[in-house]
Amino acid sequence: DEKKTFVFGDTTFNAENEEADVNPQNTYAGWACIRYGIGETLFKYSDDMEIEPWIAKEFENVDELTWKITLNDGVVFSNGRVCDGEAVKESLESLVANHERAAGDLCIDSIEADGNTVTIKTTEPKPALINYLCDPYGCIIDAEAGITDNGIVIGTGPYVATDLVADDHLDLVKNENYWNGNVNIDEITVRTISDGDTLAFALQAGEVNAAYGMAYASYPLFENDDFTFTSTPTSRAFYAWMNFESPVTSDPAVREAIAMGIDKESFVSVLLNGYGYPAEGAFPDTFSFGGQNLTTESYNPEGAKQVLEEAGWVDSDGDGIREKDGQDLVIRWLTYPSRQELPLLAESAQATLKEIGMDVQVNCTSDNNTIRKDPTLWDVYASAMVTAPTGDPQYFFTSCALDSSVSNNGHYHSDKLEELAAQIEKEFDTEKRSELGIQMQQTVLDDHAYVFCSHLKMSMIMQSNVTGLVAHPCDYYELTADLDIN
Amino acid sequence: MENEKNKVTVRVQKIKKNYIKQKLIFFLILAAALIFAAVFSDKLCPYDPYAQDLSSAMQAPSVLHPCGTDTYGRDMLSRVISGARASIFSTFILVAVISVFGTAVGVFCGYYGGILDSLMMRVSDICLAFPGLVFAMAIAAVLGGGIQNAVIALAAISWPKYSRIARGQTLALKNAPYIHAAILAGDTSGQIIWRHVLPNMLGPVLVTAMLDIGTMMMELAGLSFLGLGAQIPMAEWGSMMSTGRSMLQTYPWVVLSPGIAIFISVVIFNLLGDTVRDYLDPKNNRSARR
Amino acid sequence: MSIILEAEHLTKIFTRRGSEPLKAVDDVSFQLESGETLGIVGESGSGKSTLAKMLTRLTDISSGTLRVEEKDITSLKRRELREIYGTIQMVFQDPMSSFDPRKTLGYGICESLRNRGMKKTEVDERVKQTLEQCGLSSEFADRYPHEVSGGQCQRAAIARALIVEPKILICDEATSALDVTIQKQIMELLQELKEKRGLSFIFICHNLALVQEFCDRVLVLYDGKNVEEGTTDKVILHPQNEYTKKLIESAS
Amino acid sequence: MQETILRYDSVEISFNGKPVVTDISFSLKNGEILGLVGESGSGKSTLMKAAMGLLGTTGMVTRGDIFYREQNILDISEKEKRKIRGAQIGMIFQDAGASLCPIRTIGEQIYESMRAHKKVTRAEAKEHALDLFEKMNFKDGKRVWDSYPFELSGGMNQRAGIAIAMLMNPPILLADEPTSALDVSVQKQVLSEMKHLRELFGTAIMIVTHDIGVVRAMADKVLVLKDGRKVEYGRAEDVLNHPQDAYTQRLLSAVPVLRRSDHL
Amino acid sequence: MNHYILKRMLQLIPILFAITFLSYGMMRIAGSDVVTQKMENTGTVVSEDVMDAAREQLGLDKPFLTQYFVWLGKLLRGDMGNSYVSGKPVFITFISKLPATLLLTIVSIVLTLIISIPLGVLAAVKQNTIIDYLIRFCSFIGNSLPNFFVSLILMYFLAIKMRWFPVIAKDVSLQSVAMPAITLAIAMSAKYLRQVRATVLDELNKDYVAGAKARGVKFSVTLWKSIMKASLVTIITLLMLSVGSLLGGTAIVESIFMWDGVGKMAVDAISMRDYPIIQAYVMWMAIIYVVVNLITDVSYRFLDPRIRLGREEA
Ligand SMILES: Nc1ncnc2c1ncn2[C@@H]1O[C@H](COP(=O)(O)OP(=O)(O)OP(=O)(O)O)[C@@H](O)[C@H]1O
Ligand SMILES: Nc1ncnc2c1ncn2[C@@H]1O[C@H](COP(=O)(O)OP(=O)(O)OP(=O)(O)O)[C@@H](O)[C@H]1O
Ligand SMILES: [Mg+2]
Ligand SMILES: [Mg+2]
Repeated sequence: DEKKTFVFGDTTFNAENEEADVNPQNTYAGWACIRYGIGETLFKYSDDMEIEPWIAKEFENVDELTWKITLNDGVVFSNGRVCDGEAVKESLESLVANHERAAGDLCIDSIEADGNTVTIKTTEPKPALINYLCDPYGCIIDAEAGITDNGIVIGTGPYVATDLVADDHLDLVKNENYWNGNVNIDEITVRTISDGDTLAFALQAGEVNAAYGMAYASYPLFENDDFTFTSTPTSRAFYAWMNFESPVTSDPAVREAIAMGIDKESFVSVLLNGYGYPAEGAFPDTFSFGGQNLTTESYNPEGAKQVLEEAGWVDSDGDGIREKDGQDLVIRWLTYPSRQELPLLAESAQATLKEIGMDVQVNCTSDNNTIRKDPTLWDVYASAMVTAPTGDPQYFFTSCALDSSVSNNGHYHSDKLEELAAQIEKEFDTEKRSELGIQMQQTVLDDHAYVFCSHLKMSMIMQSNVTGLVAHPCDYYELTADLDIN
Repeated sequence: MENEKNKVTVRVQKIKKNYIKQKLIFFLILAAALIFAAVFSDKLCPYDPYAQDLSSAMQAPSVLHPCGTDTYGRDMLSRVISGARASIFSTFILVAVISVFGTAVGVFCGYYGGILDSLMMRVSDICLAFPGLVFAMAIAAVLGGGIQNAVIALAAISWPKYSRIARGQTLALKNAPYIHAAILAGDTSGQIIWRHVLPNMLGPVLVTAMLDIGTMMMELAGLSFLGLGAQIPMAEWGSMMSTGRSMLQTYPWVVLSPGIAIFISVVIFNLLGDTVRDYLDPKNNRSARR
Repeated sequence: MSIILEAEHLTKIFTRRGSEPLKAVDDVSFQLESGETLGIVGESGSGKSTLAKMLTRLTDISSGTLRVEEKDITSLKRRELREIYGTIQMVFQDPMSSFDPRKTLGYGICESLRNRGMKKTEVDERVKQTLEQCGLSSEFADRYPHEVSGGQCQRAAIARALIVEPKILICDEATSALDVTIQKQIMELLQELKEKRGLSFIFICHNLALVQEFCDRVLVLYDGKNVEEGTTDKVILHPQNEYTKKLIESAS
Repeated sequence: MQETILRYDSVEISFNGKPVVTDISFSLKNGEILGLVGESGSGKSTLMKAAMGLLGTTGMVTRGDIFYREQNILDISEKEKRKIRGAQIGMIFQDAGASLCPIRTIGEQIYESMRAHKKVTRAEAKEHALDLFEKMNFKDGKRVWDSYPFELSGGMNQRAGIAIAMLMNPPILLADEPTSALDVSVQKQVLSEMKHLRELFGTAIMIVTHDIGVVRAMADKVLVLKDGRKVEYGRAEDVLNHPQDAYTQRLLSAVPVLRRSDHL
Repeated sequence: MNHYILKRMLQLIPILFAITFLSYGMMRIAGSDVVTQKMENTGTVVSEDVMDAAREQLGLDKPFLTQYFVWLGKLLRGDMGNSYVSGKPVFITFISKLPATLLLTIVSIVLTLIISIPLGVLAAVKQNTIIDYLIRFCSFIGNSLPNFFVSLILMYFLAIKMRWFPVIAKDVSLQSVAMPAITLAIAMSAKYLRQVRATVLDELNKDYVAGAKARGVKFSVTLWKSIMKASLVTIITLLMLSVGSLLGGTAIVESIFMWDGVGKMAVDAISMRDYPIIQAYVMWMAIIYVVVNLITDVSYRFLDPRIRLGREEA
């Protein structure tokens, strides 16, 4: 019978996003490998962000440094090669050799393969090793078959890449040898469409069957029977960093006032068209260490005014802007345009903070990374970041909030946080790690070091005849064997 | 024959009156009105163009909000009026700077010639051959985004047009008998340029400048699209259109209001330019003034 | 009588890209005595205007020497020439285009006086005086070139040249753009000036009849060269050169 | 008695409603040469353009009629006017060179003009033209045919323009200062060729000139204009030798005359 | 002629030198580099050491002048380097994308001609009539719509409502190029239409038009044979001058219509600070600009006999 073809439009699949191809060993291209069903990792996340088996059946933490992983039987690569322990070993070894970030995360000392089991030894205790292996770079590929010039790899997923032009398109066909069920769609084209409006038109015209990454303002076009939405909260958070070296934001009252002066609810419901979640902490409620466990300020302009008043910030010259010691309460708000939510956040924060007497001056530039290294140039830095790419709370803090963090450009320091960080470093028990994660979030919230505004609601829109395309909280899994067109 | 002479045929000539002066005044008034609106935009706005009210976001045009409201619940009419300042002023300043600078360079090169002339013409070649977009983006990257920097970027690549016009005109005027007469009257070169060359080439430059106002508005809008235009939350027509473009189908007034504003001002300045050209055209003048 | 202007071996070469250099004026020498009128005739393109521009240094001299009142002005700078322009002045071929279309006639006429730092009231008085001398009422000072007739415009041009009270006046086909009645008026004006002020003229013209009536001596240019020179009667009535003969033959 | 071929009847011409020529009547017979003189701006060119329908959008004959062989040529359709222009009434412009398109060869334009009125091949047209060129004393007719206007001198262009007008052999030729751009020697040739034309084909010629000498040499009749009005109209000898009007007298006395001998 | 072309080509060298140096310099003072840029886009954090290592590998740690001359030296040996982002050879990347942009440019120029010449001539011939006003009004509309907006409108009507063209270009074909080309052509036609009108009006006022009329030549013949030919020189000048800005200005349209050309490539490269690609783009654009200008000058010689046969004016 007729071939089933499927076209997927994506605004983010491009070299700029470090997804020039589908080779998991090339920076972030693993995201494309796993999203488009070419590669699979040893374990995956469930909808509750719990570890689940995938290529691997189970793991055993033999000791602090040794992990034994047992693979499922009958897993084969799309080229027919059996994916056994040896193949996994080859894949991981080549990963560690080629991918610096992976090498740093995994700290692998040695790998041994024996039939369907793989034993990994790490150089230091790595409580989150299995989580790291779920990162898209962990896609198991046939290292023997190698990588083509344009970055195509052989994986175990339901689809096989046949053609790839960076920033333009990726062609996939059904993996006839798929080990884990029946694949419904015969051919898939993933089109990179960098302009959200073009994508919206293409979806309207029926040129793409499903789309990811449109402007929120286009969503109402599809809120009808012809289209279906699939949405889920993710750990991508939009949040503001405070600069502790700035004379203004080093004042705790100012930070508290900012936290109270941002209207997260309205931001999400109006500006994001409801496609987002107001954030409490760094992680969404789907995580066991999510925001439901935290206490933080809600939108309270009157309260914010009072806090400022008490700290001596008063508007004495009647221009609507408060001042203290002759200095105006000016907030230099640094952000960047490549995430459409950030300018929206900046503009709305600007208005709500104005009401409590702050003059927010927005600098929205793609050059933000250079600027934020110089703490004299900004007061608040609003950015978007995947806070728990591995489903674990530690990553966020080690990368941003500690003395040793590379990105701690606001020079935030908390003795308490340092102590908790030291604990989580050594903690292997998942529940205890969660607990520590909650304490750490509460610590930074109490210091008002960050204001977490919202979490991304990852949404895909499809023609109503598409089934099996479901948004996943970790953002990794998009095109699966379940995908079908009726 | 004799009889026929008595019956003289009389034909009535339909006189097409040349309303150039009236037209010129009319468009000058319209342009003045636009500039007035730009200068006094604060006073003319029915609402604060920056006051957000998320609860009344995306309202369709109504009596309260004749142009509707935007995503932030800001009154579009007020934003369009207040956008006149940024849009019209920035294009005005831009066009003024490039036309004055470009003309100065062109006159200088054309009048004195020599090495300096060849050198400046090479420089303008380079500016013309340099992809404008790269230039604009590089400037934006060096100086940061924002309307001023977009204006700087556009200025840097647009001046050669004027210097070419001015140079050509100067070369043509340089040998006019009245320039020779001025030399005999003992004018210095500076006096000749100031008294005779500049006034006589003003026409083409002025007309190009008028037409450029529309072009530059478009260019600024294009830069806004690339994220190099006005900064948040400044109301500027180009960036309003660019940020509102996703709402074309859902909330069309958000993108159409600034669009219409651009259209109206482009039309006014274009027509003004055309009329100025007609007015300066000696063919029209002779009959009009005699 | 003294020699007021002396040209020795004047040559003008135009070089053009991609073609042979052109000798527009080729080794022309002559002298002009004060109070004398020298006619220059020749067919179109023979270098008459170029010679006139060389004499006023509006174009550079390729080689030769030019002296005005015994002063060598061959290679003076533009700035140094300003003084000479008090002695030597010129009336251009086409009166309309010799006035800036955007300035009044008065502006053009008084420009030289203003440049010499004369006071405004004094300037106005002089402009009025000179205009009247040239047969125009003072209200013409406020008119623009396109608002006056060709004859009026040419008179204003003469007024402009005379206002600095020069000793030499070069007229480059000053009447050929005008019709005969106006031409006659202007000739009468020039004649009057010659008699009253003792002005020296260089009178470029292709109308031999006018030359005959007005000039003391004639110089015939052909292809940039001075082919014949002598008193008017001698040249016109008894031409020696072949070309001169042909010219006179066809003129009658 | 020769046939009257062109007749102006109480003509008034206005630009933008302002009359610049008023109440002019005269007629032109077969083979007759009419000299039109008067100060500049008196309406000489305008009179000619009126017959050709070249007054532009602002000008119009507001009173009177112009007859070509009893046909009123003011009130006919543009298509019929086109048939008359060139073929019946030819015109030579003051600056004939400028009336040629600068970027097409003389030959192309001659051929184009002839084609507008009759079926001729390029070769026939060329043959015809070269023939006339020769008569007009062009040294190298073939070269002229293949030349662009800018490749010819002003005098050559003028002659080419005259040649094009005469090629169609129109019964009437309107010549607006045809020789004032020319050297005196070339001037002579052109005028004699025009005279020759009249002798050969009986062409009627209306010629505008400032040069009274030309009028004296060529014209049968003279019309003197001033400020758009007729000052004097009559046989050439009468007008030139016994001018009645003060203006004509002034005009004639202003003409400088070259003395060829020592006696006055 | 050959001599002339050779001379023009030699003039290109200093221009290229200046332009590449300028762009190198500007990109350098623009701060940030490909390494930081990459990091930011992925929203993750990498240690300073790793970034420095990456910089060293790309030679970004060397002084600016050294970098430029290394690049220049390689270029002279025919090596344009590899993209910092994709790692692929710049030359191949560029050449593979150039045809798409050239097609887009050419089609939009042809469209511009098809629209602007007849309308411009019509408006001139019917000066100050309702037709003239109508045409000019349309040109104002075309002049006041930013091209990103025109693309949206076209997509909405031609692709969604009419279904004539696909929203996204699937291949480099005429059907796919239609909408981006129309977008570019609309703005250009609006401009050129007015230029054509002005030029034709100028020509109409010349004496030779009256001359032809006096000879009984049909107006349409004069219009097409003389007036158009004379106007063509001006029109070609305008068009050729705009090829430069067009080649650079396709970026927005290219990225909206997913037209995989060099404009889009350049925008991406600039935001990523991918110096080798930017350099190649700047250099090629300059070459194309100069070559196009040369072609223009040469084509004058064919169109205008005054230039072909006559001497240049002094
Ligand atoms: N600026 C110039 N550059 C090149 N050639 C020139 C220039 N000016 C004049 N010529 C040439 O020099 C020659 C003499 O020109 P000039 O104007 O002096 O002639 P003329 O005798 O005044 O003629 P006419 O009676 O037509 O005014 C001509 O061949 C002309 O083409
Ligand atoms: N298109 C026009 N619009 C308005 N007035 C015009 C137009 N053409 C000519 N005139 C006027 O008509 C009058 C007669 O002009 P015309 O050209 O016929 O004079 P002319 O006798 O030929 O003069 P010349 O000897 O200078 O050629 C002049 O006053 C002129 O200003
Ligand atoms: Mg001359
Ligand atoms: Mg005339």
